[in-house]
Amino acid sequence: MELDLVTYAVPFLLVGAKITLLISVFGVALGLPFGIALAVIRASKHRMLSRSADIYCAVFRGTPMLVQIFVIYYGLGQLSAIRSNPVIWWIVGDSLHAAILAVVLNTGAYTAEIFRTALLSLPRGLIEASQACGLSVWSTFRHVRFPLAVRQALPAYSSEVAIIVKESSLASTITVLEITGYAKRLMSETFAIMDIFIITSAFYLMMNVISLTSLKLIERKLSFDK
Amino acid sequence: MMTANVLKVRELCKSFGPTKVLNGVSFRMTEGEVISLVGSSGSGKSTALRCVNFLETPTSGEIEVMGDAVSAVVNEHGKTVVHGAHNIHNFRRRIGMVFQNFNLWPHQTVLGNVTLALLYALGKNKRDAKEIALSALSKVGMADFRDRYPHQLSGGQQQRVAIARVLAMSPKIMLFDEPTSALDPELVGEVLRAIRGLADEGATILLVTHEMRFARDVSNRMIFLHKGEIEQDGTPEELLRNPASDAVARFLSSVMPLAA
Amino acid sequence: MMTANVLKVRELCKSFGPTKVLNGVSFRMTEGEVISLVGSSGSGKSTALRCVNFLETPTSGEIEVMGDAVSAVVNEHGKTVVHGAHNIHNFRRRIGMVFQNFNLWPHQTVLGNVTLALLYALGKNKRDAKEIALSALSKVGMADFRDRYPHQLSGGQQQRVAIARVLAMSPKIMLFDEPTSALDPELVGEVLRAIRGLADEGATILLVTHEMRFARDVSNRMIFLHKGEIEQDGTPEELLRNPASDAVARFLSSVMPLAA
Amino acid sequence: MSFDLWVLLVERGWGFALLRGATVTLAVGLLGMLAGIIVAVPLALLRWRRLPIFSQAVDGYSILVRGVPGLLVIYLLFFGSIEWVQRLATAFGYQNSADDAYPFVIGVVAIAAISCAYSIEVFRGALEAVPVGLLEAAKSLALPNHVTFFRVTLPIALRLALGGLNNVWQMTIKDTSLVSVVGMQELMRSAAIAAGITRSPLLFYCAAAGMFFALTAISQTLFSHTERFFNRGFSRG
Amino acid sequence: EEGVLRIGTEGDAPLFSMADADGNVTGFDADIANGICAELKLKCKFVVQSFSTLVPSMDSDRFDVIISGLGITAERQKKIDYSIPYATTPLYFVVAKDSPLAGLKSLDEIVKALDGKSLGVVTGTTYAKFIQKHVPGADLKTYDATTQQTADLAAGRLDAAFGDSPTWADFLATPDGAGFTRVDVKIMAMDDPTSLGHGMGVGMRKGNSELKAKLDAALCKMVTEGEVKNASLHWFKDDYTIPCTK
Ligand SMILES: Nc1ncnc2c1ncn2[C@@H]1O[C@H](COP(=O)(O)OP(=O)(O)OP(=O)(O)O)[C@@H](O)[C@H]1O
Ligand SMILES: Nc1ncnc2c1ncn2[C@@H]1O[C@H](COP(=O)(O)OP(=O)(O)OP(=O)(O)O)[C@@H](O)[C@H]1O
Ligand SMILES: [Mg+2]
Ligand SMILES: [Mg+2]
Repeated sequence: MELDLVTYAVPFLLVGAKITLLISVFGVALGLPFGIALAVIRASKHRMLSRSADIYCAVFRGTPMLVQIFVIYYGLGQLSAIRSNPVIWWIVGDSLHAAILAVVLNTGAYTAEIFRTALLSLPRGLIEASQACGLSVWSTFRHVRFPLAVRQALPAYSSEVAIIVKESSLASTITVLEITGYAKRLMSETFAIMDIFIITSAFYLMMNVISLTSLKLIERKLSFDK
Repeated sequence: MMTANVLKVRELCKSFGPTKVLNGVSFRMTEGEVISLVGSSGSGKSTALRCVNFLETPTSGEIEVMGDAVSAVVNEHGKTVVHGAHNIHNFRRRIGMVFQNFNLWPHQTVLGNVTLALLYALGKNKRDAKEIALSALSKVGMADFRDRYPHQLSGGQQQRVAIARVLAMSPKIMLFDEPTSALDPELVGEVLRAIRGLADEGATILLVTHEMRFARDVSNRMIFLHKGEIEQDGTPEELLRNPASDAVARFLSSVMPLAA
Repeated sequence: MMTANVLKVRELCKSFGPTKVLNGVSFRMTEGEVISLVGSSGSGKSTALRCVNFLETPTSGEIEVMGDAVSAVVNEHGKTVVHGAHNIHNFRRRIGMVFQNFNLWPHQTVLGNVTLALLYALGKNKRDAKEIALSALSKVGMADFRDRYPHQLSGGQQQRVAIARVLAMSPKIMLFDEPTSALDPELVGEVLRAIRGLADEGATILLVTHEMRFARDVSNRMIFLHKGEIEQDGTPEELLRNPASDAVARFLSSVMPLAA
Repeated sequence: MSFDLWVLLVERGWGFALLRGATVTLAVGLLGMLAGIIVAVPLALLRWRRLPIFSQAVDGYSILVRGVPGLLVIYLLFFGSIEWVQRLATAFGYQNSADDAYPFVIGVVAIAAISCAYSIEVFRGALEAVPVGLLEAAKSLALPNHVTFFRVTLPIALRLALGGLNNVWQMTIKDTSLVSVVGMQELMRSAAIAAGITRSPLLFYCAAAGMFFALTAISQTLFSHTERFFNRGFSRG
Repeated sequence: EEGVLRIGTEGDAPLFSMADADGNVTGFDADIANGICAELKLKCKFVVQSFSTLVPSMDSDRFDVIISGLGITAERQKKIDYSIPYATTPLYFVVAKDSPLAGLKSLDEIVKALDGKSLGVVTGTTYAKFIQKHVPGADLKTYDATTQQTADLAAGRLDAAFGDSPTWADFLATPDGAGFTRVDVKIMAMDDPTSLGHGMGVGMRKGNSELKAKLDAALCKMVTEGEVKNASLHWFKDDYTIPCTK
């Protein structure tokens, strides 16, 4: 790999990294609460609600994110009703906003599955104990179910964070210039496909190593035994 | 009648699938009363306790706590319908429960286990909650362990924390499911004193125990449960003197040959 | 000496971080002997039991089971090194244990819980394993529940299955951690008979219990543990007549005012 | 419109092209997932047992593969090995089969490598959540290690792992689109070609999404059944 | 394999390289390829792959040449060798009919008018480089495929789009394209060869001078004998041939 290629590519990719980071941060900051909310709805006894949340998750987990991002950006963009609604158009019309929306909707579905199983695997007695103490449904969730479920879910969720970081690259298909967006330009310019690709991957790897290790630290911090 | 009925249990029935566990259990408790629920293993004691605060939904029957009632009725399709479900949360705020297997929250320290409900069910502020919690922990000799996690405690220590968790809430009604099973005799004596003290302060206590001596010492009344039905209900002396059936007699004889 | 020492425990020490839990515990057991380990909550009884079959690695000390020894030694860096670790598996084949909190496998039925070790640790065939399991379950009155899952059982029923799981293995040495804590008096009597029967057949039994009456009736010797040290070791009569210390006296007085 | 659809999907054969793509997707996905799980279980065990060097190696592998884009994994595996393999195959006189079968093999290997890394984390988390007491009970009964593992640890851990594995599978089946880089026309690539040529991107991408959804819907019901099976003996919390 | 020329191509570029449902390739690129094969007396075997994998695949001998409308640039020549250029398509800006840009007459005017406006190009081409150099003030958006670029144009997210004339001929004929028009400023590769290159060439692995010589000869013959012109006229309704200078 020639050094001048690296010095040429890195400044562009650094600019892209900011956008990748932005999308990922929103993906986690909005996707996590959204996913948890979905998980709670899915585990709730309200048939209608839990059914619709089930379907939502099935659809968003069952179809490729590339298609989701296309439908949101190109598909909805074709409808004049959406183009004329300023609020919706603010979200869908702008490629970065649309990309964030797609990432949040998608990760929400996966996160919901992770938390649903975590919530279901909690020992029943611990929840009964908090009910018996007169804690409200919300307090039970906030102080017993959620903290226990988080510990259970964290290993799987850390994978999901890595996925968010990588899937954010699909934003490049709707013109967002994040890392992959720049990488594509650089590739077609230089044809140094492999080299650019390896440099790009190093960027993703770095971001993910940071996020995975910090999540592992949180995991260790939260564990109450050992 | 001078004292009002604090807890009324009417015709409580509970089945798990085909297994009938409770079969028309009814009793009443007045303020400050201590009832021991005794009976052989599997007779339905824990289930009865769990039905009282609706951790287990009864198949049918009514529970009335200080005037609020929740009832379960079997409808024409054979399904159980609950009336007055909005009272369940009220029930639980007035009823405290110590579980047979403790159910301490593993992610909270001893102190956290005791303060949690004080903070979020009773809305105490942090300082008060801590103070109340520590005094409850002291009562069971666990104040020194406040920063341990449950898995770092011995069986008896866990049980004492579970008791302190309920003591701290000072609920009107308390349900204890074998609160002394993991305790040594000395501690049993202390728990006995603590429970008596609560009753004297007006709390109403329903407890399941296998220790007849303890049951006799602590309670005003004893209810003997057999195969999901009340076989006898009376003062400890009555039960010991005039057992209503062979089952009661056999059960008691094995423990209290001469005590009474 | 006529009967050999089946179990020797020498200078057993165990700390959890800074907390010293066992502090030089030594005793020996001969074949057919039943020892009750008594002491107040948190005195280290469960820990001692768990160290005997190396579920907990002692900080230092030696355990010898029928001639095979495993020892833990603190090396110059302050770390514990285990010698003879290959014997641990042998130990466990000869030692059965009933846990304070049962530890039944939730995904196995009652029968599955009892047969699993018969099939795969003892290599019995299915038919024999089932037969042995059912006879062990009958001994504790649980044969009718063979197809239930643990969470469908009452506390006492779970405890009885845990006991049956060990009985079925008929190990040479048995460790019981409060085997009657969830049992009613009638069942306590039955477990007592079962344990005596095992001892008569030559099994060596070490049990932790809080029920002094039970301890007195079942055991040849009693060991009183206090803050991780043996305070007294002798026949039940000795302990009751001549308590070695205030702690022992206070502990025993609360239960057996006149029994002995 | 419906006429257009008929022409596009049937007369011009794009529908069948998509179906052909779907079979490639399914084959690569299933084999990749299966191989991934088979490798992941022992690796997760090494990690769980905290075996000194091994568990660091497993951690490194898992972080590396989860950390880089899947595309790089397959690029490196394929373009890094193809020359070498081709030389080997030609030496043995299998020029053609190397050409035709190799991309498929590498595709499966790449998908397996990726799904394996994710499965390791799922299994590790599940293993760590198995209550220690249950394992102690097995130890105290002198169950041999493999019996403890297969009869106690695994059934309990699998129940906890199921949701995570489901997620990994859903991800894996869609990751198969990566194999298009080694020249295999799986579902997404078929859709992309159809979209480009017919200038109906939305139609074909949605059709592909529909097929993916059908595949996952089938697997979803299987998972639900398995979940129910593993939940026997547990009261729901 | 003896007697076979393996050709890597995109397969999803309308008019240039179009794979049908059965994997047969047609289009301008395919005609060029078939012409070369005929000249060299070889059998053509097409390998359809996405653009970004073409170069590494050729490097690892998945095929011998790339014929996929590749623009020849100095930058790219560091990685692969090219044949002589055989064709080049003129490039145009496309804007909405009612846009103020519609009537502009020179590149300078366009550059000024596009300042701060959004402008779409397709990646895998040399166009992005050109725009970055000449219209640095524009908000450049890059697309993976023409269909996406035109979709965004139709959705009103783009003020202008830049691309080759066949693409626009194709798009302006569709219903979506009805509201748009070409800006009448024709840009040729020769206007800025450092960014736009020297026209389309056949790509091959570096250092194979024997193959290059054969290809160059074949292409030169096809150009001079009008075969390329015919293909161009057939697909693009226009002649984009670059004369063979050798
Ligand atoms: N993992 C641990 N970390 C720290 N301390 C521990 C841990 N496990 C046990 N202990 C402490 O060790 C002491 C002895 O515990 P052990 O379980 O042996 O008591 P015990 O005699 O069985 O009591 P009980 O009768 O209440 O079951 C207790 O004070 C307990 O708090
Ligand atoms: N989920 C369940 N499914 C089926 N049967 C159950 C279930 N829970 C409890 N039972 C049965 O109900 C009966 C009563 O159980 P319960 O726990 O109330 O007994 P208990 O009187 O508390 O006994 P113990 O003194 O042993 O704790 C038992 O025979 C038990 O097997
Ligand atoms: Mg009970
Ligand atoms: Mg203990």
